Amino acid sequence: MSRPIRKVLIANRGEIALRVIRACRELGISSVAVYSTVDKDALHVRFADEAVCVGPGEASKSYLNIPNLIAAAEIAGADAVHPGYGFLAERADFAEVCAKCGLTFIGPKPEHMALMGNKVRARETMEEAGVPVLAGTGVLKSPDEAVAAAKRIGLPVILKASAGGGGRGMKIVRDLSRLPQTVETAQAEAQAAFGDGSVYVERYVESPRHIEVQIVADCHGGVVDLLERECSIQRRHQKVIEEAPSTGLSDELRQEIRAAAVRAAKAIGYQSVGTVEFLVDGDKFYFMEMNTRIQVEHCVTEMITGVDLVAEQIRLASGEPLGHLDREHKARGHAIECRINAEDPVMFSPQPGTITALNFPGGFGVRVDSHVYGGYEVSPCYDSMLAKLIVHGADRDRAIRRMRRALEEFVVEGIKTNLPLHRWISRQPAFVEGGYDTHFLETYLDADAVRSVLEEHS
Amino acid sequence: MSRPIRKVLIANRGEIALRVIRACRELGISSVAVYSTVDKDALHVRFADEAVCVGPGEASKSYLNIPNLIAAAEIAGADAVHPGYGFLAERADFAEVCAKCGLTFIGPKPEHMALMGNKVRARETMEEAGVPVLAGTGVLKSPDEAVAAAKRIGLPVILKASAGGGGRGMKIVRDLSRLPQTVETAQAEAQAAFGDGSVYVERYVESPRHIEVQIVADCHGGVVDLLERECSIQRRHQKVIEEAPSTGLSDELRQEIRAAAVRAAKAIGYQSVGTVEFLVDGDKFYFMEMNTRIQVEHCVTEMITGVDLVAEQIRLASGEPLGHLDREHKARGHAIECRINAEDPVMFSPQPGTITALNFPGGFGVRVDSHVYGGYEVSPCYDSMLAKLIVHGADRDRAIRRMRRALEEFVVEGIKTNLPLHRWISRQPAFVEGGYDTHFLETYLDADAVRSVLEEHS
Amino acid sequence: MSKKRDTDDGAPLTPGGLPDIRYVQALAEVFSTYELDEIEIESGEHRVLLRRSDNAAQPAVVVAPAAAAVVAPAAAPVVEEGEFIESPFVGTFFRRPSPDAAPFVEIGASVANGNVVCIVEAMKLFNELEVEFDCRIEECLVEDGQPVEYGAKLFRVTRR
Amino acid sequence: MSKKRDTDDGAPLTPGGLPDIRYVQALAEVFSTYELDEIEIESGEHRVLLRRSDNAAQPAVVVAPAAAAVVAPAAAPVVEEGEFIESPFVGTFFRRPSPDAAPFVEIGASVANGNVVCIVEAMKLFNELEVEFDCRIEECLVEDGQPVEYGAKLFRVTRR
Repeated sequence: MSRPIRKVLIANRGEIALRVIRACRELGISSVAVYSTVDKDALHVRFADEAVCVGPGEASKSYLNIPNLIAAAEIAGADAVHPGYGFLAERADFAEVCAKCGLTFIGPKPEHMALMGNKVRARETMEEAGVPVLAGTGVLKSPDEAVAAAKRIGLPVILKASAGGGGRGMKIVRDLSRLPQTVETAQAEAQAAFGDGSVYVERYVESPRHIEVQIVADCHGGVVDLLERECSIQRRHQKVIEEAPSTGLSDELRQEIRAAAVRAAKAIGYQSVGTVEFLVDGDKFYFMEMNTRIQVEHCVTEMITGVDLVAEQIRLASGEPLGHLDREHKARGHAIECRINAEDPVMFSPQPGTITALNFPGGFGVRVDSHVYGGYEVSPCYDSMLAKLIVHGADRDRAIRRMRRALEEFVVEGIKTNLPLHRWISRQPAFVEGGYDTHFLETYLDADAVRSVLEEHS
Repeated sequence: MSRPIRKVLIANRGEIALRVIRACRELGISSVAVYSTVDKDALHVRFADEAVCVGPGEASKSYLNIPNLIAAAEIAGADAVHPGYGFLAERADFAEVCAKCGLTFIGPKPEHMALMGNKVRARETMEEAGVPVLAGTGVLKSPDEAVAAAKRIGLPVILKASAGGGGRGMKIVRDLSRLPQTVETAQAEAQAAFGDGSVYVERYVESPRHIEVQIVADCHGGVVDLLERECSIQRRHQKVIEEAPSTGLSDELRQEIRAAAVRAAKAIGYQSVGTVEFLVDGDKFYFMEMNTRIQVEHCVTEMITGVDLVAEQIRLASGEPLGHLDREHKARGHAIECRINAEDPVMFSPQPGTITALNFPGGFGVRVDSHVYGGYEVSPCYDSMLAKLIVHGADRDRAIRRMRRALEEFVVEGIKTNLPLHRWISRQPAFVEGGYDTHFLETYLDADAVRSVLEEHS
Repeated sequence: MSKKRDTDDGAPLTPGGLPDIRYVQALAEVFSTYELDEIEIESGEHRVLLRRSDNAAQPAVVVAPAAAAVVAPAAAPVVEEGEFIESPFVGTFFRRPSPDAAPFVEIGASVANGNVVCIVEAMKLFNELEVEFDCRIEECLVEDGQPVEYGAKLFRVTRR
Repeated sequence: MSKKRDTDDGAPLTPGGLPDIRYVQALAEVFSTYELDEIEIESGEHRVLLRRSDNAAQPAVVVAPAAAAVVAPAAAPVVEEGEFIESPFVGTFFRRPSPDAAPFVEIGASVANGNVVCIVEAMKLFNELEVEFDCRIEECLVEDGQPVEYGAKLFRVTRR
């Protein structure tokens, strides 16, 4: 069962590529970076043991170019591939090609990626496993079926694309008379966006919290959870701030959610790290989706458990059992992650350009995961995330204080960033009190206040 | 007993000034930086709430200029002073002036600073308290007394200046016939260096290890230790790498040393944070000196205990009891600190100049405490330390791997640094095995090997 | 699982006959340390060239680009002026359809738009590379069987 | 980095026939020391070429100095040209020996080397500030009772 890994090709860029390179280094494994011509000066290229150019700037021709990626692994003599997150991380076909070419894919089995990529099948599978799901339907065969379901479930309902996920391809319906039309629109949009027009109906929860559980599973049937994360602060369904542990869950509910996540992973025989996302409505919780990858926000879990999740993921891919984790990890303190993006702090529009001056915060309890440096050019080709600022403190209050002081030391000049938004959030009573829902930003965002934070610091 | 602290003047510069500012921020206390004209663009000036210029570049006219520092506290309305380390940190007269001006000195009482500054009195006091000291004398009245002592103790012996400490003003004597002459030289040198010609004799330990214990004491009689640090890797008596916990101490010896440190602090009624340094010779240990300040290497203790020592120091100065520490702290993992200096990695000569490019390592388990940035000019006026790189891992092996990868990501261009020395040390078998003594660098330093590391990375 | 750093096993990366990859890496290091724009080494009767063009605009604080470790040094000896045929694939470069066949194109030959000039093999697929304009092949810059990355300069050509 | 560590063992890096890497390094050092733009060496019948075009040095990007928060804004309104009397002390600025006395110096007055022009008080000590050259007081830049830091410009003067 053991497949030793000696050289990993990292099919990604940015901070996660660097994260994987770091884990490889510490494990004594060689790393091969890939890069597009736009990224030739990137840190992941500099710090990997080797690097191969795989295409031009457009992701479709480089970081998503499977033949070139596999060829790069071949010429570099890699024996494993780490997909990071985004790009090909949840593409079952990529995992299959890797396997076919004798490359260990550092992630779950392709069938689990495919299963969880299909939101309707995932729902059904979880329901069978005894994991709570929201009242809803399978793939709609007709608008009438949606109407019948809505009458049964009660309004409002939400239409979701089966091939969607991560907040994409969703429509809330509050008026029954509009439902048939909306179903047709949703189907057409899903077809255009995902090449699959399947949509389904679910009960819509008005004030949900996004709680997710980190799962670590080996290929010997062992599954543990490394506690939950609170990710309710989102803008346009993109997470902005994540915390661990979550605030305001009763211990009982926390235990139930964690147990449900482990049950979910066990039910399908999941292997590798993964995340089961739940929607929490008061003291009830429902399966939302499972992410079959390492996530952006894995760091907050690392900070409170002391477990190096990427190293663990690589170990699991080589066939090692996770037995030791059960004994080793002990939660300590509270961690918060801020995603620092090159974007307008209020409009959220991306802001490519050159970073003319840069200062990362440092000191006790502060971690920065970033691929940028002074002089770095933020390309419009890719995601706008510049850095993850992660703070850790003995308790949530101290973590928030540390978050504030670290945000104040964080300097990025030359381009706009969402630092003012983070500084503003860090002082909002609703944030400090905890227990906020996913509408936090919609509800509270005060554009003028954020802009005035911007001016104070410029 | 409670003296609330609302605004702290930091009578220091560099990373420790920033460290104190950070702690103040997180405690909700205002900070006032002081700076010399050379440091006008320093980060501690930028990140403090206020800043006051106190003199020109020469430390004697700025950071050691007590009237200007006190005046700065007055005009800024500070109610407390943090001395950092170095400069005035162990000057009892400064602490006295602060008290006289109604400023809370964030550190121990002046009498304890004076006591521990006098190495002969410190020795005697510790001996009375039942803390083991090396066989030796009081202040020598004549060279003959030294000869008699050497005959009793056995050769080699070491001559130390009573006003010295930190490795300054010491002479090893292996030949009895040379002792009288050496005593006279040592007295003359001590007079010149410290304005006090008192010297004394101690047994010289050939293969000592430098183990020190972090003490935290409140003004209510409470004293706890936060474990020990291993600081044997030194160059010219300057620490280069520090670890916590120490390697290769038996649990029994570790407990004995920790208990002796607590006894030492209790014996004199010590208050604030402090460090009791011991020299370990096989399974015996001896009091060396007590440092009545926060130390450069306090960070490794923070990493394994989770206790913010500078915040604690400020709390203690305001009269708070430390009761909670006893319960809260739990050692976890292993931490290593590398002092990154602007100096030739082999000759140790300082290398002032401008940093043209800079990249700090980041990611899981990596902490950087530094005041430098891209474009920063390293002044010849001050200490050559640029940054402290602190790594933390679940065990020593993983901490060393993390140390290596972080050192490889650490980029400083434009000036020479001792990064190659650290990279080289991190791969030495004697370091990896642990249990090395204070002669590590003298014994093993291979200039060519270090230089070749330099070339690899340049 | 190997717990030791791979470097120790020192598996040779370099296909026979080519300059040792470590030599190329060392060159690249010199290149970056001294901020050169060009190093040329010929070997037959020696020729060394270091060049830096007037990049008055030194990207001052750019930390990163010091040493991009390139597995396939194909793109490295980009020396001469002129036009090139570059690889749109990652893989292994072959000048011939099979080991004992003649090269697709000889040096000095004139080729027309659409002619196959070489193969880049990856995943057992032999990707034929067609030239996209009429030109004369002046020089082949990559040795037969050498790995190439995207954008590697394969042939220097003159457009006709 | 493993690729770089290969040099550790001191094994010759240079594949046979190629110029010794250390020779190339030494060349590169000459190159950078003398800020050349080109070195060319041929060997068959010798040929050496050093070349340099002019290029200006580029200032580095400086992160810090954006915003130094200064408690005593004394040094702030430093606008005008000219010579100044600056404070060698930190403390509170007083133009008069006591609240109802006349100022030490009036605007427009001529003062001689050694004259007291103001007091800077700190720790209850009244430090008299003596001017160090003959001059005319053109302007007082700090208000009575205002805190000043080291180097704060107190008076604009014209040297006589």
